[in-house]
This record gives sequence, C-alpha cells and structure tokens, in this order.
Amino acid sequence: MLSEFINTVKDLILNSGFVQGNWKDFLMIGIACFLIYLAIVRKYEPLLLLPISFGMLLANLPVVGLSSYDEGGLIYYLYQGVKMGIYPPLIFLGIGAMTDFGPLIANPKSLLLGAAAQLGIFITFIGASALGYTPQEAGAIGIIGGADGPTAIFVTSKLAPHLLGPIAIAAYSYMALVPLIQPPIMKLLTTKKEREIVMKQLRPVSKTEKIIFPIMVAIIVSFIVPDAAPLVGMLMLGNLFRESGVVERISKTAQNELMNIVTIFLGVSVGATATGDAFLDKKTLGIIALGLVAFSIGTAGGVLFGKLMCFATGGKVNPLIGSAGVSAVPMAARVSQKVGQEANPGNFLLMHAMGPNVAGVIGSAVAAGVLLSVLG
Amino acid sequence: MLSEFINTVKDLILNSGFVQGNWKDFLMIGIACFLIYLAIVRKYEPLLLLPISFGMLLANLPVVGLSSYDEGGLIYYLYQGVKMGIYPPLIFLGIGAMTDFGPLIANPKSLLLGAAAQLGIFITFIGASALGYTPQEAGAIGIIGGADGPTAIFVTSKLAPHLLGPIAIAAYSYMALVPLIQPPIMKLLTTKKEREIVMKQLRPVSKTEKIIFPIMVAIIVSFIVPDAAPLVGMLMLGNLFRESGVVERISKTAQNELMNIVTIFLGVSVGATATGDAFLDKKTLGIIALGLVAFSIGTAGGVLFGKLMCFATGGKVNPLIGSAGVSAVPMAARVSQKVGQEANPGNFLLMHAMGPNVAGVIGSAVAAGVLLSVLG
Amino acid sequence: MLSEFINTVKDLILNSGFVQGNWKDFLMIGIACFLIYLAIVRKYEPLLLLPISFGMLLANLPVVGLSSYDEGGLIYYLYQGVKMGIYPPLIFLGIGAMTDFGPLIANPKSLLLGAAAQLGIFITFIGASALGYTPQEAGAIGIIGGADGPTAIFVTSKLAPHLLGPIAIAAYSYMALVPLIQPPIMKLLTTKKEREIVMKQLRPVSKTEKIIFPIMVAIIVSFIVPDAAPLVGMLMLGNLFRESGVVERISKTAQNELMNIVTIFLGVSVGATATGDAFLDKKTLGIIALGLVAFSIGTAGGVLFGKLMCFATGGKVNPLIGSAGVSAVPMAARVSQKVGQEANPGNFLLMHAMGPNVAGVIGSAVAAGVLLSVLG
Amino acid sequence: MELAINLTIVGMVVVFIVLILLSAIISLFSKIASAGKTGGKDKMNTKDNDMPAPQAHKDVVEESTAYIEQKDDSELVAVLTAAVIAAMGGSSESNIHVKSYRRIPQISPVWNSVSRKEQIAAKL
Amino acid sequence: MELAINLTIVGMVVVFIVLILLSAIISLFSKIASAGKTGGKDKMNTKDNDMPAPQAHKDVVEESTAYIEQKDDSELVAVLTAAVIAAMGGSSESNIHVKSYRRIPQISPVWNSVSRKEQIAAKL
Amino acid sequence: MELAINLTIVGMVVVFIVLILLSAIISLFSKIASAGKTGGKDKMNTKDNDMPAPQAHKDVVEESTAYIEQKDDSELVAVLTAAVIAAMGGSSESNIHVKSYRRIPQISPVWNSVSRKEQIAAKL
Ligand code: NA
Ligand code: NA
Ligand code: NA
Repeated sequence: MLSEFINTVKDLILNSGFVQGNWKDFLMIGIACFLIYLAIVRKYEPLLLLPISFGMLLANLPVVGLSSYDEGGLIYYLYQGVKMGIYPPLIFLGIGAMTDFGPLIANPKSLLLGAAAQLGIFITFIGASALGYTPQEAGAIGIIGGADGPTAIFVTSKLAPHLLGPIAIAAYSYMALVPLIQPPIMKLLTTKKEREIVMKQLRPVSKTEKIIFPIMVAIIVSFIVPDAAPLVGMLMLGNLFRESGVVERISKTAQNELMNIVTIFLGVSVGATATGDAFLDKKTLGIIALGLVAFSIGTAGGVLFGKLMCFATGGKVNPLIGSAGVSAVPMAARVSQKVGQEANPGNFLLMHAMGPNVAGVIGSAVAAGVLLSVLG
Repeated sequence: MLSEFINTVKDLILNSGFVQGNWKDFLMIGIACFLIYLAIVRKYEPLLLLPISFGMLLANLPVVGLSSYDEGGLIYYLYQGVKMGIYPPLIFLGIGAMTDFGPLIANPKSLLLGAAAQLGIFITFIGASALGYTPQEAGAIGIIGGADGPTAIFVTSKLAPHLLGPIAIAAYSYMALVPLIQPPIMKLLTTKKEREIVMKQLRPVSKTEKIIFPIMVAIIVSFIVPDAAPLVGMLMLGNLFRESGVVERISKTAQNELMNIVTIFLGVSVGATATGDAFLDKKTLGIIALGLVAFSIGTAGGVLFGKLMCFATGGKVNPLIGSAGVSAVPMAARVSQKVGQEANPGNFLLMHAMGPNVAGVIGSAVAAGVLLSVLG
Repeated sequence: MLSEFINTVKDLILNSGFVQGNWKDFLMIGIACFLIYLAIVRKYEPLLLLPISFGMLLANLPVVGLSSYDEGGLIYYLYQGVKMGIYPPLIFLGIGAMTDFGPLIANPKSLLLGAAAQLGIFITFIGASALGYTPQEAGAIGIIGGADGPTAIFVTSKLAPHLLGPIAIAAYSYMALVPLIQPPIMKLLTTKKEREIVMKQLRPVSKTEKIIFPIMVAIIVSFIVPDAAPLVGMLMLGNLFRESGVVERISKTAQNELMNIVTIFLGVSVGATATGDAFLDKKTLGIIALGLVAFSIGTAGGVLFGKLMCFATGGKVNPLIGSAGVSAVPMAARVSQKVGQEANPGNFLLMHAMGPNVAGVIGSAVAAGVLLSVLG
Repeated sequence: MELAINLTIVGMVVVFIVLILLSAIISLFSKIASAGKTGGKDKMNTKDNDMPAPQAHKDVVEESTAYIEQKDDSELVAVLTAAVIAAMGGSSESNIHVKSYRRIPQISPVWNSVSRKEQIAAKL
Repeated sequence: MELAINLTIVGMVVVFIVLILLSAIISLFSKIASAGKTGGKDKMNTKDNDMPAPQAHKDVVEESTAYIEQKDDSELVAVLTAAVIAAMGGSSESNIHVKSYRRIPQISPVWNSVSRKEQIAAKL
Repeated sequence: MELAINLTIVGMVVVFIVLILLSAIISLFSKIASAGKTGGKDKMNTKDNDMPAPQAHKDVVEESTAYIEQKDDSELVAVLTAAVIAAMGGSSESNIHVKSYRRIPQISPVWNSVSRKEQIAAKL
C-alpha cells in the first residue's frame, strides 16, 4: 500500500506543471502577465486584450491542455467559432448596430479617405513578402494596418491561423496606441495652415438615407468583393437593425449580450492559440514591427490623400481627418479632433473625422476581401 | 508582371457578382428589398421579417456563398440550429415565459375555440394535396394556417426544408395582415346581434393553478402527441419559469436575450434558404395563395365554433372571440376586441379573446405533432 | 378509406405515451413533479433544480424522445455542452465575476478551512468504494461533498455520466438543505465558549491584491492540479473581469445572460439524463445517502480544523467559520453567522465565514482535479 | 387524397380530444381549488365565483396587473380594457379615460427576495 | 514579390473603386432625397442646404442627438463638439462650457411604440 | 479499497498543499503591498494594520461596499453585518438598526469612464 501511495504521489508530481513545463511555457506566462498588465493598468483595448492575454496564460500552463489546439478541451470548442469564421461577423453585427453612418452619408467623399488609409495594408504586404513571409502570412500581417480587430482575426483565421495570437495582439495593441502613433505622422505631413482649416457644417441626414445606406453597401460590396460579404453583410445587417427603428430589442441584444458573449469566446480562444511554439518565433517580432509600419503607412496614406482633397477643394478639407481613415473607431477620429484643436482651438473636426473613420471599417473589409480572394 | 496584373484583375472581375449573377439573383434581391420595405415601413412582423429578408438578400448575392446551403459559410453554421430543430423550441421557451395563460385557465372552454381554429391547417392540407404538392409539402403549407411562426418553421424544417423560405415569409406576412384578413370573415359569419354580446367577467385565477397548468399541459400533450413535445415542452417550461416566481433571472433571460439571439440566427438562416432556385418556383405562388386560404379557413373555423358555443350557452359567448383561436398572439385577440367594439362600443372582448388566442398556440402545436407523426 | 382511417387512428394511439409507457416512466414523472414542488414551494436551489426536474419530466415522457440520450432530439444537442465539459466552466466564469475574494485575501488562513472541509469528498469516496461502487462512480459521488454544483456536474460528466441525474439532484438538494444539515453538527462539535468567540476585524484589501489574486490562483492551481484548470481558470478569468474594473460590460454579461443561458441548457439536459432506467436503481439510493454523509463529514472537517486553528491562535478563531468551508456560497457562511449569533448576539461572523466559503470553491475544484487526474 | 382527408379528420379529432381533455382537467382543478381552499398564500387572488361582489382579475400578457372591485356595470371593465390596450401599444378609438386603476398588493415579496438573494449569491 | 506588388496595386484599385462607387451612389441618393422631398416623415430632420438659417444636425455614435440653430459662427459648434467629446469620455482641454443644448423633439414615437408593442406581444 | 484510502490521503494532502501555498503567497503579497505602499491609486482603500484607528473595509459578494471608522466596539460591526445580511435577502433575527452607513468615495471614476467610453465606441 505504501508503494502504491508513493506511486500515486509520484504520478501527480510528474503530471504537474512544474516538472513538465519548459522555459517557453514560463516565458509565455510572463508575456501573458505583461499583456494583462497593459490591458488593466494601461487600458490597452481591455475588452479584447484582457480575454486574449488570459487565454494565452491558460494555453501556456504546462500539461493543462487548454490551448486552442487541445482537442476535446474547453477552449478547443470555443475556438471552433473562430475557425469556422463565425465570431468576427457576429461582432460586426454588433458594431453595425452601434455605428452611426450619418457623418459618412452627409459627406460621401469621406469614403475616399477611408480607401486611402488602406495603403498601409498593402505596403505592409509587400514588406512582409520581401522579408520572406509566405503570401498568406504577409496578407494576414498586412491586415493589421486596417486597424480593425475582427477583420484582422477573420482574415488571419483563414490565411494563416498559426499567426492568430501575435496578429490579434499586435492589432489591438496598436489600436490602443493610436493616440501615440498617429500625431507625429500627422504633424510631419501637414503644415500648420492646413491643420487650422475649419470645415463646413455637415448637412443633416434623413432617416430614409440611413436605412437605404446599409442595404446598398451590402449589395455593392458583396457584388464586387464577394469574400468581404460575411463581414460587410453582418455589419450592414446590424446597422439596418439600428436604423430601421422597428426591431429595437434585437438591435440591443446584437450590440450588447450577443457581442459580449462572442467577445469573451473570441478573445479567450484567440489568445489560447498563442502557445510557446507558435508565439516564440522570430516571425512574431516581424509581425510586431510590421504592424507598426502598417499603422504608420495607413495614417500617412490617409493624411496625404487628405492633402490632395484639400488641394482639390481649394482648402475646404482639413487633411487631418484623413488619418481617421484607418478605422480604430472612434479613437482615430478623436486624434484628428485633438491635433486639429491644438493648431486652432476653435477647430472641431470630430464629426468630420467620423466619416473617414467609419469608412475605414468598410475599406478594411474590402481590402480583406481582396486578400482572401487572391490568397485564400 | 503586367500580364499577371491583368490576370489578377480579370480573376477579380470574373469572380465578382456582376458577371456571375443571373436574372434569378437579381430578381431575388429585388424581392428581398421589397420584403425589407414591408418589414420596416409597413411594420410586418419586423422582428422576424427583417432578419429573414436580409438573409434572403445575402443568400442571393451571386458568388458570395452566404446561403444556408453553402457549406462552411457563416450562415450555413447558423442554419444548423434550424436543421437540428433547436431554434423553434428555444423561441417557444421565451414565448412561454412571456405568456399569461390566466384567461385560458379562467375559461377552459376557450380551448375548444383554439382547437376549432386549426381547421385551416387541415383543409389547406387537403387543398395542397389536391394541387399536387407531396403530402410532406402539403403538411408544411397547411401549418401556415396555425398562424404561429416557430411552429411553422419547426414543421417545415422536418417535412419540407426546401420550402422554408416561402413558408416562413407567408406565415409572418399573413400574421402581420391579420387585422386585414380577419374582420371581413368575422363580419360575414356573424350577425350584428351576436357581435354585440357582452361576456361575463372572468374569474380570478390562483397562483397554484397557474403553476400546475404548464406541468399538466406538458404531460398530457406529450403523452397523446409525442411529436409536439419539443415545442409544447419548452413552451410550458418557459411558462413554469414565469409562474413559479422563483427563477426570475432565467425567466428574464429566456424571454429577452436568449430569444433575441435565437431570433436573429433563425431569421437570417431561414431567409437564406430562399435562394433563387428554391424560391422562384410556381410552388411559391401556391404557398402564398394557400397560406391565405389557411388563415381564412382557420378564422372561419374559430368563428363558426364560436357561434356553436354561443348557441349552446344560450348566447353567453360572443362568437368573435373564436377568430382569436388562430394564434397570432396578441394581434388576433385585438382584432376580436376591435370588431366587437365596433358593434357595441361598451363591449370589451380582449381578455376573453386572449383565452382562445393562447389556446391556439397549443392547438397548432398539437396539429403540428399530428402532421409530424403521420408524415414525418 | 375507412380502414385507412382506422389504421391512422390505431397508429396514433399505439404511438402515444399511454400505451407505450411503463411503470418506470410514470414513477419518474411523479418524482420529477415532486422535485418541481421542492424547487418552487420549498425553494430548494430553484435556479437549477427547476430546470433539472423539468428536464427529468420531459425525458421520462414515453415515446417523446427528449432525453439526453435520444440522438437528434433538442435536448440531445443541449446535452453536448455537458458532455464536452463546456457548461460548468462557463458557469464558473459567471460565478467568478460575482465573487469577491476580498475576505479570503484579508485572512489567507481561511484557505486552510476551505481545504479541511474537502474531507467529506474523500471519506465519502472511501465509503462508496466500500459499498461496491466503481472508483469512478465513487469519485463522482464523493464530489457531492464539495457542495458545489458545477464542479460536481463537471466531474460526474467525465467519470460517471450515467449518474449525472441523481448526483446533480443530490448536490443541489443538499446545498438547499445546508441550513438544516449543518447546525446540529456545528453545535455538537463546538463548546458554547468557542461559539461565542468574537473575531477581529478584517483588514482592508487593496485593488492591486484583488487583481493579482485571480491570476496567481489560476497559475498555481493549474500547475499543481492541471485537471482543475478548466474550472479554476474560468473562475479566475471571471474574477479578473470583475476586479480589473476595465471590462464591465463583459463582466456583466458573464454573470448574467451568459450564465443564465448556460444554466437553462445545463439544467434541462442534466435533468434529462435521469431516465427511469438510469435513475430507478439502487445506486441512486446509495447516492442520496452518501451525499448526506459527504456534506456532514465536510462540515465536521471544517469545524474540527476550525477548532485546531482556534487552539493554535490562542482562541482568536471561531471554529464555526470552518463549516463554511464546504462552499454552498453564501448559504454556508450565513449558517455560520446564524449559529454564532445564537451563542452570542453580538457576534457577527458573516465576513469571516465568507473567506472559508469562497476558499471552499477553490478547494473543491482542486479535489475535483485530483479525482480526475487519478481516476479519469 | 384519401390520406389528406383521413389526416384531416384524424388531425381535427386529435386536436379536439387533446384540448377537450385539457379543458376538462382545468375545469376540474379549478373546482378542486375552489373547494379545497383554506386561505393562506392564495387567499389574496382566488375568490369564489359565487361571492356577492366578485372581483375581476386582469392579467395581461405582461406584468401589469389590475385588481378592482366590480360594480356590475361594464364601465370599469371598459376602462381597464382600454388601459390594457393602450399599454399594448394600440390606440383606443374611444376617448374613455381611466378613472380608477389600483395595483394589487404585491402578493409574494418573499419570492422576490429569494430571487434577489439568488442573484446576489455567488453560486448556482 | 511580383505577386505582392500586383496585389497591392489591384487591392488599392479595388478598394478605391468600391468606395468611389459607394460615394457616388450616396451623393446620388442624397440628391434624389433633397429633390423628391415632399415633407411628411422626414420633414423634421432633412432640411435643404440653401435655407437661410440652416440647421445643424449632430448625430454621434450614440443616441445623444442635438439639434440647434446655427448662427454662422463656430462657437456653438465648438460647444457641441466639446459636449460630444465629453460624452465620449474624453476631457476637453479647453474650458468651454455648453451654452445651449436642446434635444430634438422625438421624431418617431410611433416606431417606439411599435417596438414596445412587439416586446409586449407574446409572439415572434 | 487501497486505492480509495490512498487517494483520500493523496487528495487531502494535495488540497492542503495547494491551499497552503496560496495562503502563503497571499500573506506574502499582502506584506509586500503594505511595505511597498507609496500612495497613489491604492491610498484610499489600503491602510496599515497598525494605524491608531484602523478602518474596516466591508466588501460583500456584491457591489455594496461600506467604509467606516472602527471605534473598537463591536456595535458598528454588528450593525453593518446586519445590513449586509439584510441586503443578501436574509432576515436578521435581532432588531438592530443601522446607525451609520457611509458609502466609500468612488475610487475609480476614471475606470468607469473608460468603460463607458468603450461602450460608446463602435469598435471592439
Ligand atoms: Na480600417
Ligand atoms: Na395557432
Ligand atoms: Na466546496
């Protein structure tokens, strides 16, 4: 009986994480704790970064079998929603129900800025290809420049699922850092005079326009870029729930409980793809560097196109609203507002920047569709 | 490189919906837009018709692959809940938690009116069979006369899933049209004298009766018609949550968030079964015509049985409450109230009509069970 | 045609429950109704016992095919979440988001009481083994002594799924009976003097400690007892949501809608495992008896260790808080409070008992991990 | 076609049997309830039908519950029904105003508080 | 690498085509909307741009909607934007105080009541 | 049977080891916390135990938090516990009334506003 007792204890010890764990596990737990710190204390997009980093923590506890790859485990099942491409469109449903496209409808030219800011995605794609990433990996890395979490996760889960962890973390971290990343670039590329430009009031938008808008966008975008349809379709369905005004109860649920539940499942299971073997790779460093490049070039693309529009309209457009085209709603629009107000305290760009800002969501989804169509 | 560029562009264009779409797709998109119009502007049961019609829109965007049949797509996964028969019972759980069976318990004879109004289901079944539909199709079409969306979807998903789209659309459209369809029939079949009958106050119902009721109904109905058990069982579980008074938090969730989430998934994926090939068929026209017949005969059945009860009770029952037996809660009961008040401004039938109205839900579920048992 | 009519009727009757049912079905329906009575009128943990007992009712309606074993039925699909071990961790996520570990952090020695009260689990395991249950069954029975529903269901679904029904019912019933079971044992094992002991105020706990606590517990517990990780990991993720203060919206959803939805699904499908064949077995009687033993020994273990701590600290610890170590949050802590106040009206033990009480949740999860590791 | 007619007959018969059965049982237990009534919890909202001034108990598809004395004229009923219709989102055509509308005393504070307790409890 | 450059060009072109197309259509239907306007439901919140005292319509990413008369000086705009920023959780650096902020009259009580009706209805 | 006894011993040992370990670490970091305290964010609700008038910090399984000065008599504690019990749905047998109950000043308005901002934001 004693020997059996000793065996039982021995088994338990040998099965425990302390014996089974290797340096990678411990390093990953450290990284996860650091990300938890960023989420809680620095408030880096905590709604997703906190579940992601805790998922990463769980996935790297040795022996536990809670990574997204451990068949039969809790997180494995939650991960199927990522793998099947279900969660990101459902989050887009909620985002659609939360978003007012009014400023964009009032100023349709905003859409061009939302297009220009996607430059970061493609230039980064070139860069990543040059650095030796496979085209699929490069596409997933480029999409970080869309500054749009669900889109990035959707594209990565289809093109390069092994990079889900670092790409999601990079995307959300840089979205949180938008107020640090963008202003220097915006100031570098604009003159004080340009930044001082006060824009003309937006026209009011009718209920009818707001209702037709999502239907039209869903049709047009899906026709031209079918691969963007799950994202854009759900985004626009959510927006139609919102603007129709007749289905308030499902609109509320789409933007609250449904989105929250999906966010928890998505965050934890995306984080739990970042096992040591998948994450501690020089590719991760490249992703972090390239993600920053993507954000910066996207910002520059938006601002430069803003300058072009400023020139074309004879100075009626403040180029600062271009940087909001990267998405990162509503952070990027607030950055435009702030930098504009620094130059001219009477300058209020927020509403004008909301147009490119929400246009950037559509733009990124279109870019994602192109990437999926060519590389998928 | 130029040739590769041209090829990439060519591929994109060839993959786009404009080239791939055929006339059916475009016609279906038009129909979907018309249904969206009905849902939003005419407020035809928007909570389901809006998701259904948007699902139809998505399913018919060429190339996109968002129909319920496109394996691996978002809506394909959502559709599994319809196919497995999960969503309708869950909606019934919420409906049960919302429904007060008090008026029915106070006046148990209401149940007979709820039975009589199911006549539409079976007469339509005969009609559809005569028109050449298969028995399974005829059963699914007949169930439209139950005026009960989840029941219709549940039956159709088991008997004739290829007709899900048109049957769901017909069911919800006619439910929205109940205030137009029923009054002429009600007036035709009743004399002004009958319509003027003022009914006696309902007795109060004790908490105990309300708690025993759902348990008893679940047992009795399931015993006699086992195939009705998933629907009736969940309806009664929801009602028990409500009446027990001890589980308020799950009762609230069942009737709100859970029902809303299921409604979105159900609506979109049922709508997305209505692809051009499935919908643009002469069967659809038959379904629309027969659905109207079913509603009308159901209404007539209820009113005529009401007349019988009026005669049997020596004029104590106003036959107008019979039409409420078709379900379409609470619209049909309000129609009874309105037509009654037209005849006699001091006549308030609403509470008396709620009895047959909720009885109609049980009646339709029983009828559904019979259809599934014989045809399934 | 007449003969066909007669055949149709005959089929319906032969298919109905009245003909097909046997005495087991009817007895089970009676038991289910009795449990519904306990849940509603006696308020025995109604949030779970009501769904469980209604699930039991549905599963035992003859012919209906709504048990958890009837492939393709509604409840079969809901049951997969139990089988896959998804629901209990999700409920723990919500419980974590609801729980304040402050009293435990303020008095870390509470954890020892939470450990001692797990004695019931293991002693019952010995007893069940001696009575001829298989080791797996004995483990599942023992875990009833953890006084923790989701843990009991999680362990049972892995070790002895055929006992899910009786074990869940026993666990929740005895949790409801804690105010009856514990006081006699507590009074038997303590002197009036001990019960009169007034404990020193708890120190305040900083936000930082509350944030570090869940991360630390998740890591430590998972390292030593990997099989406890799904439960403890989710419990601590929920608690981190709560304490971080930056993700209020997902914290709210985790403790409300998500938990409620999972509770409904879990309850109904666990109840629906209790078919006549599975439940009407002498094993069930053993489970009921052993469950009571487990609760009693757990209580005794906690109180006795409390006496030890009382002795070791020179009378600073009131042994009554030991009984709260069995979990059954917050009922067991309130029992400690009440028994303490009976002995000394100025004695307020509630906060001191909350420490062992929440420690008991962790302790049971650890014990569950050991059982799963050795027997799984 | 034979099948169709058969099924129609069988179907209507079964529907009627089930609902008549339910109807009978409900009638039965309402009789038992009013016979075996001993007061207590249900005293407040169960009244014998043969009381001199029977009380009306309105209970709509939502929580709003009214509890009034009936004076054997239809006015009050009308008023309440109108209120109910209004609450259900409709526009009552007639211009009747609610004259008296009293909420029933909350019957089960205990149940509520239990439910609250449950919500507070960190345990399912 | 060729693929990369190709894809970049194609990608940016497609993104621009799609968004230019959307932009064009929106411009178009805003023109149709302002041309074919006949009052009614939209009267309240669509105004011609050439009105003597055009009204500003703010509509932020949440419900809070302001509806003010514009006096062609930027002050009021500034004030409102600041209010909006404040509502969005930011701290406006400048010390501007809101001088005038009027909620627009609720445009669609009917829709609300319909939605309420739907919620009351025991039927989907 | 051997297995059973073995498992019991191993089980209890492991449970104790894990919980003792946790207990030790918590004790440790509470010491570090009280040692390395430099004010700031935590100043409000962490106080050294050796303060002349230590403050009691109640934090129940729900949000309701009380923050009072302790006068070294058990009365106030009793009162607060009773309040807590009441809040948890129980009925305190004794007839003690709450004499003083002060909400702690909201410690983290910033966190709240961030969370609100997040809710407003149309982006996860
Ligand atoms: Na973007
Ligand atoms: Na019906
Ligand atoms: Na426990």
